[in-house]
Amino acid sequence: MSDGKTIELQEYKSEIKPTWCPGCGDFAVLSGLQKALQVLQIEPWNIVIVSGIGCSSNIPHFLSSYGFHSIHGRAVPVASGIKLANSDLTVIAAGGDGDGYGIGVGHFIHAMRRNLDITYIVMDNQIYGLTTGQASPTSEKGMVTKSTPEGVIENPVNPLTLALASGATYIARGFSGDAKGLGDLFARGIKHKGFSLIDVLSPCVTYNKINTYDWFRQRVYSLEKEGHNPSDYLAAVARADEWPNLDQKRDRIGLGVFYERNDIPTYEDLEPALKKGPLVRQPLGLANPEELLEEFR
Amino acid sequence: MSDGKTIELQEYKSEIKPTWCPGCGDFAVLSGLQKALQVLQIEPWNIVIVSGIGCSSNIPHFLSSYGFHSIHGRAVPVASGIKLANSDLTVIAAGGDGDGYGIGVGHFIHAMRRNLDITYIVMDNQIYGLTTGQASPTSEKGMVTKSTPEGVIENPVNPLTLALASGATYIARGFSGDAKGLGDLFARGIKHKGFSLIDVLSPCVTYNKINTYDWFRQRVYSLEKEGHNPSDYLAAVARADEWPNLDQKRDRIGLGVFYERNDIPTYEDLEPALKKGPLVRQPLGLANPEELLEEFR
Amino acid sequence: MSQKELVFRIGGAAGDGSASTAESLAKVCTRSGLYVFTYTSYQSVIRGGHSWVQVRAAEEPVLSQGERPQVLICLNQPTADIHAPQVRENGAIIYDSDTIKLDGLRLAEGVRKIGFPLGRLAREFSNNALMKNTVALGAAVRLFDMDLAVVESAFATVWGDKKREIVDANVKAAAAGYKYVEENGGSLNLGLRHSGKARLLITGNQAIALGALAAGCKFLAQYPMTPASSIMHWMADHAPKHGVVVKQVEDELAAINMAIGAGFAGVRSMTATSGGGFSLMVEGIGQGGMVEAPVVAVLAQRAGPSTGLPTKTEQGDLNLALGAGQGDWPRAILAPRNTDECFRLTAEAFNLAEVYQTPVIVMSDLYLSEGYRTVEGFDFNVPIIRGLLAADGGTAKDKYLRYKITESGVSPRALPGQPGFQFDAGTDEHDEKGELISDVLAGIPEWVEIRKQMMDKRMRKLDGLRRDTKGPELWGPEKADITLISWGSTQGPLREAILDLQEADGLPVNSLEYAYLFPFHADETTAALKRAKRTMSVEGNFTGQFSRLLTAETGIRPDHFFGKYDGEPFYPSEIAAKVREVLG
Amino acid sequence: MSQKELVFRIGGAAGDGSASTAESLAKVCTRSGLYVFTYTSYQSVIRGGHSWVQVRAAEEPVLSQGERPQVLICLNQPTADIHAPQVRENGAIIYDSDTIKLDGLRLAEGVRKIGFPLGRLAREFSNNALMKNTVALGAAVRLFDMDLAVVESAFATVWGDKKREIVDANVKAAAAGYKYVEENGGSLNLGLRHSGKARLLITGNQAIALGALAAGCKFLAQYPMTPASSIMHWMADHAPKHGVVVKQVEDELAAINMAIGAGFAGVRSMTATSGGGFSLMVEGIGQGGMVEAPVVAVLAQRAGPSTGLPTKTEQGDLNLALGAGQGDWPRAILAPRNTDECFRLTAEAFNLAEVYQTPVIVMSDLYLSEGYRTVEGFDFNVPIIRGLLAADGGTAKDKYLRYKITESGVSPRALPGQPGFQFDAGTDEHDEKGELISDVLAGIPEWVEIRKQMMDKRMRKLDGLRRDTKGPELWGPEKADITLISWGSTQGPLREAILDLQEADGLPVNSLEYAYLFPFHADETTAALKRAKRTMSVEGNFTGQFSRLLTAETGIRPDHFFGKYDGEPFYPSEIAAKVREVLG
Ligand SMILES: Cc1ncc(C[n+]2csc(CCOP(=O)(O)OP(=O)(O)O)c2C)c(N)n1
Ligand SMILES: Cc1ncc(C[n+]2csc(CCOP(=O)(O)OP(=O)(O)O)c2C)c(N)n1
Ligand code: SF4
Ligand code: SF4
Ligand SMILES: [Mg+2]
Ligand SMILES: [Mg+2]
Repeated sequence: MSDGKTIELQEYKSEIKPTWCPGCGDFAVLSGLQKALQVLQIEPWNIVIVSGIGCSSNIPHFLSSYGFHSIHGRAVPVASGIKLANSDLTVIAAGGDGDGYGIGVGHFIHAMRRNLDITYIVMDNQIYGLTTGQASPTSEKGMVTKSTPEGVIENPVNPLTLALASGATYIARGFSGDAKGLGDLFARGIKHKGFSLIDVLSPCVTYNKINTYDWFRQRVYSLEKEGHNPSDYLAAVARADEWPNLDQKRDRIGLGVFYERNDIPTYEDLEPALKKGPLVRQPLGLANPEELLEEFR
Repeated sequence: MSDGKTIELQEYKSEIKPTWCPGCGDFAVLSGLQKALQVLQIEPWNIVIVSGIGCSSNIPHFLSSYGFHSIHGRAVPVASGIKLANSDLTVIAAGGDGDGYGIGVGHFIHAMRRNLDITYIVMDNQIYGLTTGQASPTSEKGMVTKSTPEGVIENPVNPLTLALASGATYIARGFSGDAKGLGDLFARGIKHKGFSLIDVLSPCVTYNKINTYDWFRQRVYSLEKEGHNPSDYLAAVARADEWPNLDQKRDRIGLGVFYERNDIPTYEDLEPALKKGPLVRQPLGLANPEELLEEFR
Repeated sequence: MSQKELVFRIGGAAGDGSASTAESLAKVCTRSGLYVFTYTSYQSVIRGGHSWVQVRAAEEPVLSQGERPQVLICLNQPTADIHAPQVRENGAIIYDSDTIKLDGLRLAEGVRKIGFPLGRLAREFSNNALMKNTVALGAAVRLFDMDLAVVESAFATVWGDKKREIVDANVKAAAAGYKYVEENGGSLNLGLRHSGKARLLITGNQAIALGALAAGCKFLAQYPMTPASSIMHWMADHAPKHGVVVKQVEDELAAINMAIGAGFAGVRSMTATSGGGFSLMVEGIGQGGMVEAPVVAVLAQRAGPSTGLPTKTEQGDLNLALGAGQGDWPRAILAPRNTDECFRLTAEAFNLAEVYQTPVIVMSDLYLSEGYRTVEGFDFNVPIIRGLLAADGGTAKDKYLRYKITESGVSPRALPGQPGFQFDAGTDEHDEKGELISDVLAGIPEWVEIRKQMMDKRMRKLDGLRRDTKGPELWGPEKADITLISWGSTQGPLREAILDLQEADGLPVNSLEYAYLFPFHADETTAALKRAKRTMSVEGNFTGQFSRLLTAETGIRPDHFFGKYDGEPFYPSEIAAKVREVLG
Repeated sequence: MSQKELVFRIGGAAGDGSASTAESLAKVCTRSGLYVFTYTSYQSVIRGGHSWVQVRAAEEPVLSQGERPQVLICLNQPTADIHAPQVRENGAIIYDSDTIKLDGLRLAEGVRKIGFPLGRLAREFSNNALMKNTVALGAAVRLFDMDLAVVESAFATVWGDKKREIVDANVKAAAAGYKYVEENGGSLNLGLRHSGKARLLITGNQAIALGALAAGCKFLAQYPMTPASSIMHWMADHAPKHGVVVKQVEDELAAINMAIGAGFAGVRSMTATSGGGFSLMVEGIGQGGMVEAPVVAVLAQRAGPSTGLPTKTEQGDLNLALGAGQGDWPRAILAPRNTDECFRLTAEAFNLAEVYQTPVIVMSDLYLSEGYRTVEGFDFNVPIIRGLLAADGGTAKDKYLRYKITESGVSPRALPGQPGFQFDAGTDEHDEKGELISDVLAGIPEWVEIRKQMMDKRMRKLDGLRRDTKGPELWGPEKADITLISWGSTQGPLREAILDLQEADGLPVNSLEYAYLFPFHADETTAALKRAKRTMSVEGNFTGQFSRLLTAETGIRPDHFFGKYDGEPFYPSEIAAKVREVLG
């Protein structure tokens, strides 16, 4: 944007062809994200996409930006380190439900309470795709998978109530069957100052034969259309608890922004060392080292 | 209980004198727990207390039962393994806020959604005691500690909303200033079939000079007396969100049972291999091994 | 080697069904009385890319995936491009003539191009796109002179009675391919006898799981990770019937800690993972050493570093296993050399873990864990030795010492639920009772001494573990021009290389093979290597992790090192070539 | 050693204030121109138990905590019981005669019992219970012939101007103790000159933190763990002023991953922990090796295994550092031998990490990290070498290869935010651009070759790292009856033992000291050890982890091994005794 020229959508696309299975929900996430970045006109070199490991976590390779395809479950801390080192960057963490809500759920919770200005996109297919179909933390009770031939006996994680409990300041749910809606949710999340979670219902056409596009289409509805007020915390909890929940009710699944508030300072705002700007731009070495030695004399 | 003789309180006490600082909130937890076990007449040898690392995590040594003083943050998975191996045992996990909500928060969330019949007691002093006073995940925003000389800039974890979001089926808050109440909450939690969380406000008199007994006394109230209905999920969320919360409101802190439901099967109930009883009692080796080889021919 | 063999390869994209077709063929070979060895080359992707499987079979035991194939099935064009030139003289290439071209490819002499409309033919029997593989399979079966009836029986086992129509359609499809070859050149006349005893065809991971079941394993906590995942899958399938709790947990931290909890509570318990997950178990497994809880941890290696090549093999995690945990604690590390040992050593690991009350690590790798191999059978008469238990009597309740200092380092173990033996297991340094030394006693002279005694006690277990495990096996001629040192799964290709060197070059070569890595058997090693004229260590990693262990323990440095770290398994030919180079 | 010295000890329960009183005395010694060395023996408990501090000072540099004290302050009865018998001939014991009894203790000849009502006296100046320590401190100062004015200036620095009343009360309390001794026997007449240049008194951790600041560290992510926590505390105190983000994070997994993220993004970043936390960093640090991100990880060791003895020292985590991560990747491991090197090697670690774009581990231990020592000063003129950056020019944008295969193994590094150099850093095996090999290319012959080249490229960095670091230092006489091999913090006590053996026994002994552990300097080692008559390795662990590394790298096995694993630091006298035993 800096030189006044519009950045074209094409410039967000890399040379690498996505390796996802035809029909995988992650394609819509990729194109939605590219669209959102283009709408916001963020220069590709000022974006870092950080992922973990999983089918979904291959996404950095398909976008033309800086990318860090990290280890399983650690996308969020890696992204946090990047953001703190260079707070001028647009930092997006992305990955799977296993990556983010399974092995990585601890980092997820702590990142939310920090309210770093990071956007976290979870491609939630309720299954472990890359490892060929085991149960994930969002697999519904009873689901038969390679690791649960008798059916899952855990209650699923509800990412939205978890986020509501943990201080995320932008909490949304998208659906790969609604590409347009996805782009909007991403753009709004990236613009939002603070931690944004966008849980995307992104069907795995190969290993999840239950939670398919059709299954979702029969259940999803727009929060906005039903007049949900995203600043109402308890209303957001009630909407989020519609699915999944302990009672295994699964007839209504809201899409859109569950919760947003813009009055909570970000971590970067509060961090004293960043008052002088991003760390990468601050001078190395010590100006007056001898001063530091006084306490040791 | 087996031989009809009442087990005396004394029998739950070990020879080891607690090494906590005089006045530490953890003393009340210890005696409350002993009392609860005695009230329930659970044989000391059928109890396993599993802890992590921290001042609070020394608790197994002060109780006469089986104890597993594990590593930092892993009390809950160790306890889960014990419970699954021998579901006849009364398994209690116990430890600090750092142990359970910091490094261990991932296990905490996943244990709750499993609804194993375990009681988890967190001695929440909003500080890292044993490592001499750094911020903990429940330290309030602005608190000055050894690691945060400019004040904490994270929003604190709210263990109760987290538990409500994660499927725990008994969620309570106690206070070391109310020893009687503690004993009751513990007894009810242990009796409860399913995962019980009891977050105990347990002041650290040495390193937390803010959240003192007095500070709490000015703010706590009884949920029961205010007519809170523990089967009302949204009401529980609203009560839990009173403190801590994003708005840093801190005038009302509810004590008692926030949420309880008894209609969700426990993990042990659902686990097919436990239908024949605890694993420790099932025969070793294979009855008809050759049958297993058929698939390989 | 000169023995008669068949080598078959099939390749396509991920999702094209190479693996299941190859598996069927392997089953057919097994039921035809042959020894089988398979290797699957695949990639970390669900659809697309390029994957292929090699099946090798012979009348005598086969120890590696073999080299160039005689028969290749191409399921897509890249397979033809990459693999067709490798097909042996007078071999055959089966492909769909509608979609694949062999033009311009440099083929060996006499290679038959068996191109026919596989896809079109297949559609007669089913609209499943994978049915064309079955047609090709039928063609291969004819080339190898095997029996269609065996194919039918194999299909029947795979799909079972409930899916009779599927079986029927497949049988018809196979027959069509069979017929095509019958009418177009017939058999390759490899001359293998297809009869005799059907043995077992099983992967290393299945053998590990079976070994665990046989040893009385009751609890498996695992998090999926290639190439360890199939242990969990197989166990989960068989768990309820055998009273085993199989839990996919939230991460590997949970897996090892749950498994240790279960071990502490008195059941035989296990976890399994690959290097990435094992990295996360490092703290937990050290805990097992300190609280003296039995647990078995399977570490199925894949190519690193870091996420590395998730579907490729390597022996690069030995340093990780040797260094896991803080400080010094007694561990045992076993590395099965083959599928049979996957069963036996896993079962043994449970005994060692309980007898010595400490974690035991079983190291395999993708090559061994995922490959199908023939075994003669398993001896399910596995002794179950639970070690010193307080319940067995002889231990007084009133002054029960869970961590009693003994000569063997092993102390009587009480299990929760046992009246009167209450104790605390602690990861802090503790006294014989289990009470903390760290909090008020550390540094006080008499307790400094007790701390030292507790260390000595625990570390003494290594003596027993060494005594109870075997030294390296010297295989091949007593007198050899060079001794090859190997560990774990390298055994097979290495032995074949040795046989080949003997046969083709008249070179006497032997091998010193390790299945029990730690505690290391230094005396036997020194004795064996003293007699060696020349030595070369052969391992699947960059730095020679095992050679370094051997040198650290004995001061002996192998004269040469052949390390492989490109993700591919060893081929006998390259080991033989290296030996020739070194000796030549 | 025969040099004049003062050795002071103070003991009590945790919370009794031994540490701060000892620190004050150490500061007074420093300001009196002496070289100082302190050792604190404490326990993992906040109140109670038994902790004590030893302060040793002399006109010449002191390299260990020393042995028996001349002056002991007992803050409680157990201190008297445990330590009083150790006070040297003609030394003195200061204690509160109202609460402590020395009756029945076997004291050395001529030991003065300086019992007076410390507590009662102290209450005249303040109702702070710890004020009695200050009275005792004053008494000690008089025994050592030091100046009350220096005490006052030390107090003024500790509490600062804002707490003038505290300073005044303490000065008065010290004066009272001083006066009591003045009137009751006066000085011990140790004969040390108390004048001269005031040097710096600093802990290893503070020196590490200072070294990091000097090298331009901008980011520290850490989770508290003894004995690494004080790095974070000190950094946090100084962070905002120096533009450093210091984050206490949720666990050590987060710490290493955040630090790597920050390093990738272009700032010099670091984490610090002890063995338990490092265990959790194992996967993350290997990731750094694969994505080629610079990061410095400080591993301050404590006694294991597992939680072990959190407040006690050991050198038991070398295997952990050597084995961290899956597969083989290039790492550097540095182990400062003393406080001065804590500063210098930490600073150097940042250069190595950036020049070689790989994680560098700095290993200290509780003994070195927490002890106060004298250093002459620090050279803040630390060169800051950022290594090969794409931004420095010479790298074309259009065909930018982040992981370009080069002779050195180092490739030009672009930083996010730099237009035109977009690339992906991946933990899967990747090509020169950073794109995955693992997902559709692995196993295809040409890509198998590229995978190998990528491994070779990364591992070539070890050559550069070896070239850029120093071999072991041979210290002491060229010709020696025995060469002692050591690493890290063992340097001090070991050198003192050598000096003592020379002086007392006329025995020529030298030492081969390692500060740069990995990549190992094998050639220099072999050369040095070839000249050694006899060798003994001296390290603070059970199995001789470093000796094993040395043997693995050179084939040379030290003739003897002296390992200490009781949690206590080495004492020069025990090393000397061991040498005498071995040589005798
Ligand atoms: C520490 C570790 N454990 C396990 C794995 C294996 N692994 C790779 S991806 C994955 C799960 C993928 O599931 P998810 O995050 O939901 O992504 P998806 O493939 O469904 O998009 C696992 C378990 C790993 N790479 N690292
Ligand atoms: C992996 C690991 N990291 C760090 C530590 C150091 N450590 C011991 S206890 C503790 C925190 C204690 O805080 P909390 O859990 O709140 O318990 P409290 O002492 O306050 O009761 C820490 C960080 C450790 N033992 N292991
Ligand atoms: S396996 Fe599932 S998640 Fe993975 S690429 Fe295929 S459809 Fe997508
Ligand atoms: S430091 Fe705090 S938490 Fe620890 S024992 Fe003392 S009062 Fe209790
Ligand atoms: Mg998924
Ligand atoms: Mg705490």
